[in-house]
Amino acid sequence: MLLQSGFDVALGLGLLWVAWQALNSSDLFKAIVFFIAFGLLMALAWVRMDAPDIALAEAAIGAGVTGALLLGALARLRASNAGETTMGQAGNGQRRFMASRRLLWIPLLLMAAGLGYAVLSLPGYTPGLSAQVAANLGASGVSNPVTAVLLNFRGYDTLLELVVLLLALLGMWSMAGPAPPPSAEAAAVLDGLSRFLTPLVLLVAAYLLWVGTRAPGGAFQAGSLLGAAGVLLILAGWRANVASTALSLRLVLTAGPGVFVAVAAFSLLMSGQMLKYPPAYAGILILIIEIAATLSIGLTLAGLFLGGRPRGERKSP
Amino acid sequence: MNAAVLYALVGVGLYSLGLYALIVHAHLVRKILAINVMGSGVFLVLVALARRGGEAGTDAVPQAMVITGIVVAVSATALALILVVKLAAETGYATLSGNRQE
Amino acid sequence: MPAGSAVTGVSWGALLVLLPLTGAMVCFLWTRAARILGLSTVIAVCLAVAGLGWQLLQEGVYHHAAGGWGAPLGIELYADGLSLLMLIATAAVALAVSIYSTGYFKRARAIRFWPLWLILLAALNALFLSADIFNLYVTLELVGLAAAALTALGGGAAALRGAMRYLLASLLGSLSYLLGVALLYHSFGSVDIAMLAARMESSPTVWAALGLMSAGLIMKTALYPLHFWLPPAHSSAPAPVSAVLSGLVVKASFYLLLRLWLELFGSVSEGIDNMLGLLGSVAVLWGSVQALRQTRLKLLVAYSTVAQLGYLFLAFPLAASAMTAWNAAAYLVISHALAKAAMFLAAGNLMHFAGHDRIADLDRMVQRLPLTVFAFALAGVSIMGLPPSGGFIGKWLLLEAALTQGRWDLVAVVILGGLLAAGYVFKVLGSAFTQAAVPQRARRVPASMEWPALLLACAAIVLGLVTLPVFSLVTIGDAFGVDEVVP
Amino acid sequence: MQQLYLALAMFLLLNLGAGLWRVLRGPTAADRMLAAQLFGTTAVAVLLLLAQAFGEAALRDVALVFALLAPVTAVAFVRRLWPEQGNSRDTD
Repeated sequence: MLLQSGFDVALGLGLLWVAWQALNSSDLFKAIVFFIAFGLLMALAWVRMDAPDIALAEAAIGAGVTGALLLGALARLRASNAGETTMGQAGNGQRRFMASRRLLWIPLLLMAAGLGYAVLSLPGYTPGLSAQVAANLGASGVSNPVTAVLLNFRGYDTLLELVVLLLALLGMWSMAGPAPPPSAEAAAVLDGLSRFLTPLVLLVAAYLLWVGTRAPGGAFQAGSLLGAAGVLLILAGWRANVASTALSLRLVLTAGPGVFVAVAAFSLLMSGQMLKYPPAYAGILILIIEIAATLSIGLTLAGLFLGGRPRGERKSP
Repeated sequence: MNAAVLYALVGVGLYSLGLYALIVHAHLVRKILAINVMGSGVFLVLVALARRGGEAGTDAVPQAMVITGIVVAVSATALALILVVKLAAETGYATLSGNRQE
Repeated sequence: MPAGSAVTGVSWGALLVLLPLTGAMVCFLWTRAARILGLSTVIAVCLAVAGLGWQLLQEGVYHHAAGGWGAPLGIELYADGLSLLMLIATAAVALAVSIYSTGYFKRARAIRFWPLWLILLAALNALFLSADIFNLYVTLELVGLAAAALTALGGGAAALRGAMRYLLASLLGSLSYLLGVALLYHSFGSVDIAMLAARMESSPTVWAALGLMSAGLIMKTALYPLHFWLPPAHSSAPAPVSAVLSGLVVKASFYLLLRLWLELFGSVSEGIDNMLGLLGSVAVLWGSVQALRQTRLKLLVAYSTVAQLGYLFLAFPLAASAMTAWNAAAYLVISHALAKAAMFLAAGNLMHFAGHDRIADLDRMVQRLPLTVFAFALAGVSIMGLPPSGGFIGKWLLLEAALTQGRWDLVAVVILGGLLAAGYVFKVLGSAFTQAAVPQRARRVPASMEWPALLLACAAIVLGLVTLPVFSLVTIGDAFGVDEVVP
Repeated sequence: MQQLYLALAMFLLLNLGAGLWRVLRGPTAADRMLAAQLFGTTAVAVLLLLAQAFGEAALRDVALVFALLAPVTAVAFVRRLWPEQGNSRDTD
C-alpha cells in the first residue's frame, strides 16, 4: 500500500515537473522532447487509474503520432527561421510586456487553489454510470465496456469525433497546398527498419482491433497504430503513387464517418432512432464500423503528418 | 487522501500550468503544447474522480469520453501546427504579433 | 394517413445532423459537383428545419434518444422553441450564404469551401439539438475547428493569424467548458441537461463548474474583455465565412450559455448576472466606439459584432422580468444573425467590386451597386434598432425590462449604443454616396452575390413585423421557464 | 511478490528521473532524443512489472505498443531535424 502511494506521488510530481519543463524550456526542441516524455508518464498514470484503454490510446497517439507531428512541424519552422524562441526577436518593450505578464501566476495560483478546493469538496462518491453500463452491456454486442460506450451507448459522440478527424485533414488540405517533397533517399538501415517494423505494427493494429470488443483496445488504438505505421513509411521516403484527387484515397478517408453515418441513417429508417442497433446484429455492426473507422483514422493521421496534399506524380521505391 | 484525488489534483495543476504557459509564451508551438497539457489535465480530472469510491469504481463512460477527447486533441493539434507552419512561411514568425509587412 | 402525420412521423432533428454530414462527404468525394451538391444539401436542410418546425407545432418538444438508450446512458437530442428559432436562423443564413458562395468561390477554392462549410452547418445544427453536455463539447470543438479552417481559407498572413488566434481562443474555451463538464458529471453522475437540472444543488464544485463553463463559453462568444480574437478573425475571413462567423458561430456558444444558465445554473448564480450585465454594457459602448474609429469596412462590421454581442448579455441582470428579457435576447440573437450576415455579405460585394475595403474610398457605390448599398442600409436599420426591424423589437423589449426594474444605467447603455451604431452605419453610407478622390477599377458583382445580402437584410426587417408568431414559437417547451403572458 | 514488483517499478520510475536529467542538460539535441528513447524502454519495463503486479494482461499490450512505436519519434528526429542540428549545441 505504501509502495503504491509512493509510486503515485512520484508519478504525480513527475507529471507536473515534466509538464513544467515541456512548457518553459528555453529551447523548443527540448520542450518537445519533454512533451513526448510527458505523454509517456500520462500513459503510466492511466494505467494506475485502471484505464488501460486510454493508456493504449495515449501510447499509440502520444508516442507515435503527436511526437512526430511536433518534430515535423519544428523542422518546417526551422526551415523558415521561425523555430527559435521569440525572446531573441522580441524588442525591449516586448520583453517588459512579457515580464509583466509573468505576474500572472498570482491569479492563476488562486484559480488553481479554487479548483483544487472544488475537487476536494466534491459531495460524496457518486457511482456515475457504471451500473447502467454493466446492466446494458449484454445487449451492446461487445463485452469491453469502453468499446460498448464508444460504439453503442454513446456512438453519436464517436460519429461526430470521426468527423472532427476528417475535418482536421480537410482543413489542412485547404490551406497547405502540396506536401513538402520527401527528404533524401532513406539509408539502408532505415529502409530495413521500416520494412521490418511496418508489418509488425500492422499486425498489432489488427490484434488490437480484434481484441477491442472484449478487452482493452479498439478502433482508435488500432487506427493510431496504423497512423504511426504511415508516419514511419513517410519518413522512410515512401509515397503512395496517387494524385490528391484520387477517389480511392478519399473513399478510405471517409470510410469511417461514412459507414457510421450510413448505419445511423439506416437505423433511423428502420427503427426511427439513429444508431439503434438490433441486439442480434449489434456485434457485427460495431465490427464493421470499427474496421472502417480504423482504416480512416490510420490514413487520416498519416495524412496529417504528411503536411499537405499528397503529390500525384512522385514515384518512390 | 486516496490516489484518485491525488491524480485529480495533479490534473488541476496541469490545467493551471498549461493556462499560464498559454498566456505567457508568444511562440505558437509553445501555445499548442500548452493547450495539450491543459487537455491532459482535464482528462485526468475526468477519469480520476470516477475512482474516488475506491478500487471498485471503474466507470467506462468517462474513459470513453477521454478517448474521444484525445482524438479531438490530436486533430486540433495537427490543424494548429499546419497553421503555424503556414504562418511562419508567410511572415517569417511563428508568433501572433511578429509581423513583417505592417 | 393525413399529410400531417407523414411529416411528424419523420425524425427531422436527426436528419438535420446527418444530411449536412452526408453532403460534406459527398462533396469531398465528388469534387466536380461540389457546388451543386452543396447547395442542394443546404436546401434539403432548410426543408428539414421546416419539417421539424411543423412537428414542434403539432406535437410540442422534440425528443430523440440516439442509439435508443435514452439518458443517462445514451445521448438525447432535444428541441424546443428556442432551439427551433436558432435552427431557423441558421437555415436562413446558411441558404443565403450558400447561394452567395456559388458566385464568390471559384473552382479550386469552392472545392475546399463546401465540405468544410457543410461540416460547420452540421455541427451548428447538432449543437442546437443536443441535450447532453459532453456531446455539446464535441459539437463545440467541431464548430471551432471548422470555423478556424474556414477563416484560413482566405490565405495570406492576416487570415492565417486571425484563424490561429481564433483557434487558440476556441480550444481554450472548449477545454474550460470540458473541465466544468467533468466536475458536473462527478457531482451528479450524469451529463444529461434535464437530469442535471433535477439534481442540481449549490456546492463549491458546482460554482467552479459554473465559472469554468461560463468563462469558456463567454470566451467563445467574445464578450468584452475576451473579445480580442474576434475582429482579426471575422475581418480577415472570406466574406461568406465572415457572415457565418458573425451571424451564427458566436451565437451558438451564446445559445449554450443561455441554455445552461436557464436550466442548470439559474438557481445558484446570484450576483454573477450583474457582472455579465456590466461586461455587456462595456462591450456595447467600447465595441461601438471602436467600430466608429475603423477605416476598414470589414473591421468596422466586426467591431460592431463585439458591440451587438454585448446587448445579449444585458438580458442577464434583467432576468427578474424573465419573459421580456429573454425574449429580447432571443430577438436580438436572430435579428443580429440575419442583419450582420447581410452586412458582411454586402461588405464582401463592395470589396469584390472595388478590390479594397477602405471606407473613405467607397466611390459612389450607391449608383454602382444600388442593391448592395440598400442591403447594407436595411441591415444597418436593424443593427441601429430603428423600427420596424427585428433589432428594434429586441432593443425595445430590453428597454421595457430595464424601465420596469428601474435600471436607468442599462437604459442609457441601450440608447447610447443605438446612437453610436447610427454613427458607424452612416459613416459607411455617407462614403457610399460621395465621390472618392481617386477613380477606381471595378469588377462586376453577379446577381447571386447581390440578392442574398438584400434578402437577408429584408428578413431582418420583416422580423420586426412578425413578433407574435415568433413569441408563440419560443414558448414551445417553455425554454424560459416562466408562464408570464406574452407582452 | 506483488510488493517486489512494485518496488522494482518504483525503482525504475526513479531511474526515469535520471533520464530526464539528461533531457534537461543535453547538451546536444541528439543527447536529449536518446534520453527520451531510453525513457521509452524504461516505461516498457515499468508497464510489464505493473502488469505482473496487478495481473492485468492488457498492460502488456500497452508495453508492446510503446516498444513498437518508440522508433517512430526517433526516426522523425533523425530524418527531419538531424541534418541541421543533431550535433550542434542548443541555445541554453
